[in-house]
Amino acid sequence: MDFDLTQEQQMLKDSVSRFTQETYDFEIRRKIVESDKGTSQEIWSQFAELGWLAVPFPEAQGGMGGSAVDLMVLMEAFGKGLVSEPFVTSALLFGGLLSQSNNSDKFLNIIEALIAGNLHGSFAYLERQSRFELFDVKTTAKRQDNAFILNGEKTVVFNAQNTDKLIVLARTGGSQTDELGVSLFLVDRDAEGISLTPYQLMDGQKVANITFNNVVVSEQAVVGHIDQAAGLVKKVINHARVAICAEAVGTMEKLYTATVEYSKIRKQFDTPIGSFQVLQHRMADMFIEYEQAKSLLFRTVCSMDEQSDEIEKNILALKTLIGRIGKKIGGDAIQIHGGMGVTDELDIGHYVKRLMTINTTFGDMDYTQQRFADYLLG
Amino acid sequence: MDFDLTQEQQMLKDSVSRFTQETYDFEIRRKIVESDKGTSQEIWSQFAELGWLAVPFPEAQGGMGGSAVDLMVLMEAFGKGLVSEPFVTSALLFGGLLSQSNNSDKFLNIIEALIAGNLHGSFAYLERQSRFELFDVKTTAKRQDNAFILNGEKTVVFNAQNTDKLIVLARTGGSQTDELGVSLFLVDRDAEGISLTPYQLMDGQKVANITFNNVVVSEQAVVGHIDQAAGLVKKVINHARVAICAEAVGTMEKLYTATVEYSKIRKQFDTPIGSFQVLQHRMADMFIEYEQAKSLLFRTVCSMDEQSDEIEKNILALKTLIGRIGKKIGGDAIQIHGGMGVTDELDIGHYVKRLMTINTTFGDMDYTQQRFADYLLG
Amino acid sequence: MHTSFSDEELAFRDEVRAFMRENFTPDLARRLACDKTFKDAQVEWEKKLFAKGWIAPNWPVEYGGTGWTVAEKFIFESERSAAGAADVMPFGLKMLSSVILGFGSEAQKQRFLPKILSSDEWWCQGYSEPGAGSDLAALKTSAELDNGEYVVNGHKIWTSYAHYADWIFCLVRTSKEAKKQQGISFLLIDMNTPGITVKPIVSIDGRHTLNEVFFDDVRVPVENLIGEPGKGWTYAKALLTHERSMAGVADSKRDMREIREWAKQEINGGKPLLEDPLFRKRLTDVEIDLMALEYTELRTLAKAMKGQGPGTESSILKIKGTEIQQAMQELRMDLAGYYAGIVPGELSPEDTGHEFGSSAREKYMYGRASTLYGGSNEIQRGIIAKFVLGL
Amino acid sequence: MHTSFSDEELAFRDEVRAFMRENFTPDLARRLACDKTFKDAQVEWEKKLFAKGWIAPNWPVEYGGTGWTVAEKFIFESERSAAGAADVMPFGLKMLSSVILGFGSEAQKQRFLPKILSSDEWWCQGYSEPGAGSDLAALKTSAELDNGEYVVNGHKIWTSYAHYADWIFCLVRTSKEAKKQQGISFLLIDMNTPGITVKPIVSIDGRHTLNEVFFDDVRVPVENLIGEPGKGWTYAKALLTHERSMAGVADSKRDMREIREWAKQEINGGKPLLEDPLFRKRLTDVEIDLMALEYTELRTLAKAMKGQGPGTESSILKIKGTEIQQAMQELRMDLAGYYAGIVPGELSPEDTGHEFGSSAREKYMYGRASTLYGGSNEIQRGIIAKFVLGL
Repeated sequence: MDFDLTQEQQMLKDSVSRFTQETYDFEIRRKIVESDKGTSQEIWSQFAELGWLAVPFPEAQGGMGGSAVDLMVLMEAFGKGLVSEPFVTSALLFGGLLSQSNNSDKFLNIIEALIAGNLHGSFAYLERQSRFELFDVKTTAKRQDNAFILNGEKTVVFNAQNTDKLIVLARTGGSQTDELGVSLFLVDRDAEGISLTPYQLMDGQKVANITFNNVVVSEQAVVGHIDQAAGLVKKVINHARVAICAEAVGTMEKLYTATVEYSKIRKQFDTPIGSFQVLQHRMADMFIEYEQAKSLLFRTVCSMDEQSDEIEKNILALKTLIGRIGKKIGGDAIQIHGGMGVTDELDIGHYVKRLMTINTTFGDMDYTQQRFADYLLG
Repeated sequence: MDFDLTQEQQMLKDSVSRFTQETYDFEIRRKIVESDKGTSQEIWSQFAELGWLAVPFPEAQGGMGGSAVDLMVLMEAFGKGLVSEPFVTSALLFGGLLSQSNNSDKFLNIIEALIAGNLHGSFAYLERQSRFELFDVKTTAKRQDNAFILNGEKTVVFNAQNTDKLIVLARTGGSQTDELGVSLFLVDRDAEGISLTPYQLMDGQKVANITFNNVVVSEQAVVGHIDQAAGLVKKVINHARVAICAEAVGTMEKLYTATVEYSKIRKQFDTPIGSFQVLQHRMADMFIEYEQAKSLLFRTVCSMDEQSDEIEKNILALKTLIGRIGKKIGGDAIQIHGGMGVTDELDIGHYVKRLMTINTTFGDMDYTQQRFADYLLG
Repeated sequence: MHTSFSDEELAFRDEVRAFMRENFTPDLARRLACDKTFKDAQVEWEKKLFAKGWIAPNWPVEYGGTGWTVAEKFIFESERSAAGAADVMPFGLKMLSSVILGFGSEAQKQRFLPKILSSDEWWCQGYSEPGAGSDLAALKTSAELDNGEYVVNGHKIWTSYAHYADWIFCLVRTSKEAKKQQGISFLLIDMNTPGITVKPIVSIDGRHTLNEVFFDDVRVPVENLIGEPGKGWTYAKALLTHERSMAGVADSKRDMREIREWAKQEINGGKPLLEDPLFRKRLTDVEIDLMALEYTELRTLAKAMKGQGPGTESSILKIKGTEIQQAMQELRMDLAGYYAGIVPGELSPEDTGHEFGSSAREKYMYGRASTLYGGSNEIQRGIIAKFVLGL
Repeated sequence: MHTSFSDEELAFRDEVRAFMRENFTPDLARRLACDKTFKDAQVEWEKKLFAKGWIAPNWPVEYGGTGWTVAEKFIFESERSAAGAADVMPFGLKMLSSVILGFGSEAQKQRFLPKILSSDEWWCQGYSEPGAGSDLAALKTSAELDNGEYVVNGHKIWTSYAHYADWIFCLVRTSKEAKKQQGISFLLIDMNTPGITVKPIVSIDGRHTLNEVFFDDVRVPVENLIGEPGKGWTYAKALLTHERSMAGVADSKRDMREIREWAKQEINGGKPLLEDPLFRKRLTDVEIDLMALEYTELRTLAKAMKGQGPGTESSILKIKGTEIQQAMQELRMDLAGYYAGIVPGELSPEDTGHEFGSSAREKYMYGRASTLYGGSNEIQRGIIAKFVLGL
């Protein structure tokens, strides 16, 4: 038993941390987030050069074959630095679907471009009515000769403004909420029949609702098995859940330490507010909860790397706990920062908004807790 | 709008308060509770003399025709004084069923004896499997000529050791959990075929499981309508819920004030523990929650006296809130009392045990909250 | 003990209800919700109330008040809120006016009250400073006498709607020698005076209501001082108590109705969220707290009808009121799911796919501050511990 | 980063598991649960562990310790707990022994350790006094030198199992001049010495484990003093830290399994409580916290395997460990419903109708104290604020 990082992992951590301090500070991030595309090709190229984009891909596909722990180290450091580049979307969702599909061989050139930082991809899976049910899918893909015709609407597609390609989750059979009968299609973002309604999320992400109007995709564009994409989607979403939980742990570390520091400086009634017992205990609780979140994260990534039979259980528990603790730490950070916590100028509020977005993404705490209960208690 | 007590109500309150201070202090209560019967005929006779037993009965039946507010005043003072005499059982449950049944005329002599303090009665409604579902009833009453034959078991019958008569909830039709098909039977506690397994509850109440083995009751002993007792039972239980909630509010008042006083005296690190900010805020919360409980109690009794259409909703909300706040105030009282809170010697623990019993009685907070949700949200 | 209203009160309730229905139109509501049209719409609404004579329930009749009983004031407030109608801007009509009425000169009353009443002059409140939040006694903005005028220098922060205001009422330090709280005075300043700069603070919800206000040798006539120099703290305290006499129960009840409605429409896995057991639990937790708080508020009101209080009840109302509001904001956020994150820009709800997501987030974000203003909940608990529990 | 055990460790785990299964019999468990037979059964169990050589994992091998690695100790503890087997009485084997081993003389080691190891002498702990709870420095029990003996006078309270103990280890004040904590010494006293009176304290759960111990001119040989006079506080502190190095996760996991089992059997309205949405929510809240705490404990253990800590982690383990225990006790109580109230007397579960009601209440009641002993959770939070956060 050992919870230390390897030397390589420590180097990875240090390199992200150096990057977010020296190259990607809060003001630079703000400019990128406020730009039209919401991302920076320059920064993304650096990600590629530093090898970060290769981490999640197997060596056979030109990646680094990183472990769950490696990915955790990377994401935690991203969280601490409030990195908003679409790593999860391009590398983990889009890249993950291609890389882990049974027909990944077909997509090696795309994976190569992803790793090189030359391409962005998004996963279009949500719909207006779907909320947190991944397979509540109305978008249809109808076979026509050697092609499929896509029709329908996908919502809140991450990084849609800046992406080159989409993987679309569509129904090829079954009824609206069936797991059986969903398939994945790779399509150019600019293909004919696609139109975007772009907007922004509170954490700065550029997203869009996308409508598909008789969009023709060839049989070659099918990712994974026809009708049977559910397993692949669940696996990839589960890994992405862990990744954003690791990011959240980094975010929480920043929030609790910044709050403690602020409380030492900020005075009220002539004494630092950090000297009030009630606030001391609240910050002690922030620390304890942060440590608990970190422990469950360790548990989860270890179970993934060790192929234990608790992976599914751990991931559902982790996502739930991160949601709960995120609300607590985020709320306390704002409260203790007083007026400063609710300004757009200070970074605190932006970290909190990212935590809130993470809670919702891939199912919020109430949703995952009920799935956890189903898993554990039947 | 007015939340003051009338002069009569104030007198009632003062008289109970004088009684619990002068006649029924903690040591006397302890002796009574530890006695075989767990109640005192002497004390009970004083209840009668002071007119308290008459409060819940209508004037036409020889009672005082007290309002919901009157009953609240009485119960709140009982709670503050930790009165363990079986007022709820004899006067509100047993007496309430007789008094509010359509055939109450038949039972006037029993009601008279109740008011005079000459008789105790209990309501046997729970069964091993019933938990909080009032009409999960397996005990059967089979008609045989002009009589009924009772068979089955009732559990946790309050005051069973000391009672003279029982009203038994038994099934005369329908299946195990049907509301339709339950009936009420008045029977002597010592009737042939009845046997008791007596024990005690943590709040000092003497209770028993009672088995009925071919107990013969005459048709005259039916309380209310055959097969259709559910409405009467629900009404009486609902009123008893409000009564024990009022008792709980009195109990909470005692607990929060005693805790505040203790914190002023008890020293740690050379200062009274009540000077620590964290404990101050916890006690402020105890006070706030107590006031909230009181407000919802006022809301409920006013709605009863004013026959508003919110009575059912208010009662379910009240029972839920009392459970939640009771746990909080009870837990904090023990915690702040430190070691003293967990001794049998000090009254604090006994108040807490009564609060805990109240939470469970007639459905605990989780149960009533779900019924509240059903009522409010469908 | 009873909770009924008299026939006259019930008739009054119907009158208010009818007025709200007729005058607070959906169009007005829409314009109030939009930053660009907010001020004009607010003035329009206040002028309707002014025309009806209902703009200032707490003022004495001779200055334009309504002469209502405590019960009538409560009924008005409940009905306004239940109808979803906007409240008046509080700075002039509720806050400053109570100070002027209590401590101002006759000349000040004549000069300022009529234009507050008619909403022709808008006010903002200059209390907080970067180094003085809940602890107002630490404030540094100075006003020094020079040639019959005060010369004001300093920096106020968190000033709501300063960018719309014609005037600001300020706490300023007029003496450095006196003990901290005794050197503070209450000064009225025309926002058009040279030397005043207003700088927007963009809130976490992306909107602009807060500001910083800088004073650089701003000259203010001495007749704009309220009462005596050095007593500003006393005047301000009277006002702070006033600020906390209601818990916003009527607003919260309306919000809960909306949340229930939305939870009926929001579907997950084919079932409305209103049928989701966890959501039901969370929703009823709040509902039950609110049912209790409504009566805590009524108990306070009943005391007020007898001319008592509000004393420490106001701390309970503040703490529980804001906790309930935050719980509702969280429910709303969680209900909206992904759509709570939407920054809508120029898009309509039809485009983004959700009717209440964005407003849910704005309320949530802005609401994080509600346990901070007017004395934080920590300070309120301290007040209860000291003055109620004697600790 | 990995969580796997070596093959040797896995083999050891199997050995422990087998030992527990064979030796901790249902009959032993039954006798331990009954007050009348408790002490004999506990001694019987400890003698089995003694015979196996597993009674004192933390002692040096030369005094009878096991020589286990940190991982082996952890495995032993987890398996013992998972099997539901009783722990040893901590007073001699865990607490006093660490003080004697660290600070006692060779003569004291020879005299006391063997009988602790064989469970032939039972100890109790005399720290708390009526005026000194978490704040031990305030204690007043005095020991004055007279003719080569200490004469002890005073009053200890909350002394667990004093009525079973042969000896008591006490903190006593040997100097009144020295600064508060420096006048305290660590003294071993034979419970059979004249002048000692033990008075039971009946707990809120109706049982008797706690006592008051009165000392009235009790004469104690000077050779029963540990280390130097005036250093008792230092020795006691070393021991307090030791007390908090585990969070009881293994016990809590076993309890959760039981709770799930009972929730399957408890029916309401025809459905098991395990299907009740609110119960599922509460149960999984605890389950998830516990899953995290298990790894917080393992992280502490991994540090210990490297010879570091436990430092402030022990405060996290204490706070979260007791909070989880209390949440479980509450679940258990609520699960039992009416039957949680039963004081069973001589009745069997078949008579009263419920298997776990009474024990649920006892655990709950006794558990209310778990956030008090060993330094209250408030004090633990203060430690984190000071030593971790630097506040």
